[in-house]
Amino acid sequence: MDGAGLDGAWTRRWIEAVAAEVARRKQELTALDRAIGDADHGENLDRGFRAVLGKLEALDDDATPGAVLKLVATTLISTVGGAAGPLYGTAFLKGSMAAGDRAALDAAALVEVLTAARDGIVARGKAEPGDKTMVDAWTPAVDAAAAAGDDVRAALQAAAAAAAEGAAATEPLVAHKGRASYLGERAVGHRDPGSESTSLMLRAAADTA
Amino acid sequence: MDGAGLDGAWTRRWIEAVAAEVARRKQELTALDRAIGDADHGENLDRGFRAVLGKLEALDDDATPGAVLKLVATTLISTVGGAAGPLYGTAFLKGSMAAGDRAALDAAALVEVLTAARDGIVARGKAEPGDKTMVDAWTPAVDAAAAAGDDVRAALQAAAAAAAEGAAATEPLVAHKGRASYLGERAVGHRDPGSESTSLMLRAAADTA
Amino acid sequence: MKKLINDPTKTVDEGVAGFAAAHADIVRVVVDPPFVVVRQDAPVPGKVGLVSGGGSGHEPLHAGFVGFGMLDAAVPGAMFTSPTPDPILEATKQVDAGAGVLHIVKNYTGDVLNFETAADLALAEGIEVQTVIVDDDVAVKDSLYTAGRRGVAGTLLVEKLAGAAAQRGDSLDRVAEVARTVNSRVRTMGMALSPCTVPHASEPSFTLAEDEVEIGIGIHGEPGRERIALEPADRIVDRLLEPILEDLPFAKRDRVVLLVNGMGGTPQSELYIVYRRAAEVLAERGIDVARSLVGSYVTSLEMQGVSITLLQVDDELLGLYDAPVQTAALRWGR
Amino acid sequence: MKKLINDPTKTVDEGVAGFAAAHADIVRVVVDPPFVVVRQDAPVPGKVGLVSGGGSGHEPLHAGFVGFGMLDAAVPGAMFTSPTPDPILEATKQVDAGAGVLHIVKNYTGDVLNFETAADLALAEGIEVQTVIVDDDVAVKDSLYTAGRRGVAGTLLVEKLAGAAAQRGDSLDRVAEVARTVNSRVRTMGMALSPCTVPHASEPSFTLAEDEVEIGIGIHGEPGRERIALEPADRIVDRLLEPILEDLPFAKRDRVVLLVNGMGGTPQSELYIVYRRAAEVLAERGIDVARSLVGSYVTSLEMQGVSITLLQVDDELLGLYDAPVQTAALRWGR
Ligand SMILES: Nc1ncnc2c1ncn2[C@@H]1O[C@H](COP(=O)(O)OP(=O)(O)O)[C@@H](O)[C@H]1O
Ligand SMILES: Nc1ncnc2c1ncn2[C@@H]1O[C@H](COP(=O)(O)OP(=O)(O)O)[C@@H](O)[C@H]1O
Ligand SMILES: [Mg+2]
Ligand SMILES: [Mg+2]
Ligand SMILES: [Mg+2]
Ligand SMILES: [Mg+2]
Repeated sequence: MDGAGLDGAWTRRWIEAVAAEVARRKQELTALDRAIGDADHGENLDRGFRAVLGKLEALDDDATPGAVLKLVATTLISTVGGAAGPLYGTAFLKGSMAAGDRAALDAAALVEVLTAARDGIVARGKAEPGDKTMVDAWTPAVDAAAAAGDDVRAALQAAAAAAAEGAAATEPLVAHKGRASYLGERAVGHRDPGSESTSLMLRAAADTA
Repeated sequence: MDGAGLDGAWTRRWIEAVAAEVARRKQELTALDRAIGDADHGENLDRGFRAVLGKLEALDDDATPGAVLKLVATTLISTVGGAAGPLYGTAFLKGSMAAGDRAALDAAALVEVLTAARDGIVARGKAEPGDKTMVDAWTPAVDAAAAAGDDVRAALQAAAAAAAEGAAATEPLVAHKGRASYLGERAVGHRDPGSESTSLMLRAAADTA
Repeated sequence: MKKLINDPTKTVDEGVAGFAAAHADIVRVVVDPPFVVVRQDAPVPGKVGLVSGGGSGHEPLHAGFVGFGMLDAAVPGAMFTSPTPDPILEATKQVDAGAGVLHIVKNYTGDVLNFETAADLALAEGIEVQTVIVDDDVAVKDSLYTAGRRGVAGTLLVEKLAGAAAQRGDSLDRVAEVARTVNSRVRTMGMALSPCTVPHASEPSFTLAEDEVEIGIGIHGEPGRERIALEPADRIVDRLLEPILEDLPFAKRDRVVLLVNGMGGTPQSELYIVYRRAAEVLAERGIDVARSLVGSYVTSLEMQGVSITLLQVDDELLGLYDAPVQTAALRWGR
Repeated sequence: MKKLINDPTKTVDEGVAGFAAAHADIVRVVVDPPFVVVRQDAPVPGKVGLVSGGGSGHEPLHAGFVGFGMLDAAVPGAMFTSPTPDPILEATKQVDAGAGVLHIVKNYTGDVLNFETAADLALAEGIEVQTVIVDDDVAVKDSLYTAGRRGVAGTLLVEKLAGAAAQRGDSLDRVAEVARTVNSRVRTMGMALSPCTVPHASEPSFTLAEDEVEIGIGIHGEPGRERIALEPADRIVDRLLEPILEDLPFAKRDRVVLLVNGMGGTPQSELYIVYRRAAEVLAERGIDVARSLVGSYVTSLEMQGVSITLLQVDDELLGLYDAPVQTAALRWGR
């Protein structure tokens, strides 16, 4: 609430909020995936974030943002599976590496973390903006955060808003990556589930900061 | 229509009428069998009587009642299958043997034929009256024909009426033979499909005489 | 009910034709009288011939079990309808090598009567025939006041073990005795989650509400013993096993073959969930599961459901179970 | 949708436990990390190890194909969800006998990424790993603008032939080459009459009207290429075969393995009706069906439907197909 950076406690709060939101919106995410995928995205993320909650308890109270993010990364990688598991796992892993051992993240560090996360996803999944994937939420979010100046909370708000718009903007698209790409024109009119979960995560980040 | 006995032409007419009625009421017979059996009685008889029609054409114009009945018997045995195939097959076979080489059947001969048919069914299937099978239509029909005096047409009318009553009277029964016997009390309230097809056959006999 | 068929009146013909083409290395098919599926090398010199058959719709039973170490011929009737005597007689002639023929018949009035006529006709042609009636279904009361127990999934085990006895060269009397022994020691109970629809019918053979299951189902979509609310798989398994165990009865230290059989529309993963609990219950009771078989072997078209079968075995029966078999649907040891 | 399950979140665990208990003569199961189904005698000295895996719900794929002459380990993920790297790594370690390990991966983003991570981790532990991606589904356009073709029923043939190559002692390079050759010559197309429902879901993965079928369906209840009115089986077969034949293309005098695969809820009789027409069409085209396989091998829970797979073979590939195999779901020649 003050001008200080985002510390380990916030990171933990954020992740707990993501877990709660994923649990609450599990069916909705799965329903998006049912329309153009295989009806498991909500279930996958919920399994992962429930496991994360269990592990968070065992983590040191004074863990850095980077340490929290690393724990999230390894837990998602080993519990989620599917496409979202490795992609979000890589995102959190690269984000944690960008955070390093900083005790708190200022706006510049936040942008580094978000950029590293997005770049990790692109490196693994090879999706470009417009391919109707989570990249379509991440990329505008990174750009908005970078343009937001040096208030870290404002940067998070901007990222969350841009991710939400990016997710909505996937609706008219034909998909070129992931399961929805099998559908051709039939994917048009449906929102990409991964872009929506990305939006959920960044909204939780802004709301807990 | 006169007082003469039932000749080969009538026998043929009768069987053609049975075939037509079975085709018309196929679904109904199968629906009865669906409720307390395996949903094929109408289908089975229709397959059999369609085959009979094909064979009847090749039969001599002046074939005796016994010859027509024998053809029906062997055709049903080799095309119907299930329980009804051997049972009706035996009925027509024993009936044809009782008819012998008579050119026409008077009332006494008719009663002999019907009795032989019923006895054949009982000998093969071991059902007693009240077991909720076709025997419950045959037995009152034989009795009514025997009691009808020496007008062969009146005898057939009496047999048809009694068979219809016998079929209706199977409804409150628990079955002791055939598939319906697996159901115990659950068969109560449903008419036995074989008793209904017997009633159909004897009604056609009366109507064509 | 949507089906992958052409003409509803030709489903059996076309299915048999496809089966024959796909397994020409194992079987050949006689189409007139329709249909007899015969072991490719029948009659096998000196060997007792094994013939089974019954209504279609239970595939792979029986045609899938024709081959080395099991049946010599199978006679598929119309859908859920016993075959007529003509093809049964033809099958009997095709497999007779002079050592006689065993008819394995599931206990349904139609099957019993048609096989009976065929056996009489075969006898008249000088072929020695014995008949074994299979009636393993504990869902039906066996009494003077019913048509008796039905033959269901246990039929597979009768065919397997009698087939092995015939393959090793046993006499007709001895093969028939093996078949009767197996039948006397095998018990089955089934259930359905959903009904089946015969191709020529416009509606399913019975209806179940979205939360109902049918316990004690037969294999022709005949209604079962009772209709109850859907329960967890483990509870359902307990319900099926209880009457089986009581009936023989099966006792501590018995050795058994455990067959978990899918009704046609049940995914394999669910069969293994059922197997898991069945094995657990048997272990608790001190019953030794010597062999296991899990799959959809005796089915009712696309019906969803399962049956559990236990066969009490000794060394000899276990040896017959383990003996090599090579058919379209069952293969091991060779 | 009624199911024979207990807790929807435990269907995979309990199914694997049942599978392991029923087939203890062929496999053992590692439960932590969950789950790895390993060939009983792995690692087989000197032999290249074969690991496959993927989302559950396609049984008997992959666990049913673990055993002599086929896979050394299978890694079942959550329902329709690729497994995570941990159990894949564990499987890789369990089957490595020093000759290296081949990962057979169906082409889905999730499977590819998780196997990729596992392969990296295995390499870091000094295990040589090669990966073959299976993408036999002609329903999906293979282009830069999609995730590429899906791996479907052809996977079974890749696993069988590569398994035979490994069993005869081929090197890792050679086994991988066989797998890639098979993948390059195998084509599949599927369709569905009804959807499937994952256990944790309240509703089916898609819906079809009573007169509609989905052509070009995947094996996860993903919507297909197009939705059309129900047609006779023969017309549907023609629709499935046409794009398969054109794609490779298959030509006159080619020899093929023909696999007619049920989606889980389709009765065997319908698969044979499909087989009949497929064999007829291939005969008309002068294509020689050298071997046939008909059954529900690569499924989508209780989905009703079928896929047709053709593999173009030469003498060597045919020899690998015929080589002995002894797994829960596929057995011959031994
Ligand atoms: N190549 C890719 N690059 C980026 N994101 C992807 C890619 N493939 C899939 N995704 C994302 O993953 C989401 C699906 O995740 P999920 O349903 O959990 O996995 P799966 O598709 O394996 O079932 C999609 O909505 C999409 O946003
Ligand atoms: N033992 C028996 N004696 C007399 N009639 C019987 C006997 N068993 C069955 N039936 C008759 O057969 C009818 C059923 O015929 P059908 O449906 O064609 O054969 P299945 O029962 O083999 O499907 C029953 O309705 C009953 O009237
Ligand atoms: Mg998904
Ligand atoms: Mg019937
Ligand atoms: Mg019947
Ligand atoms: Mg998935």
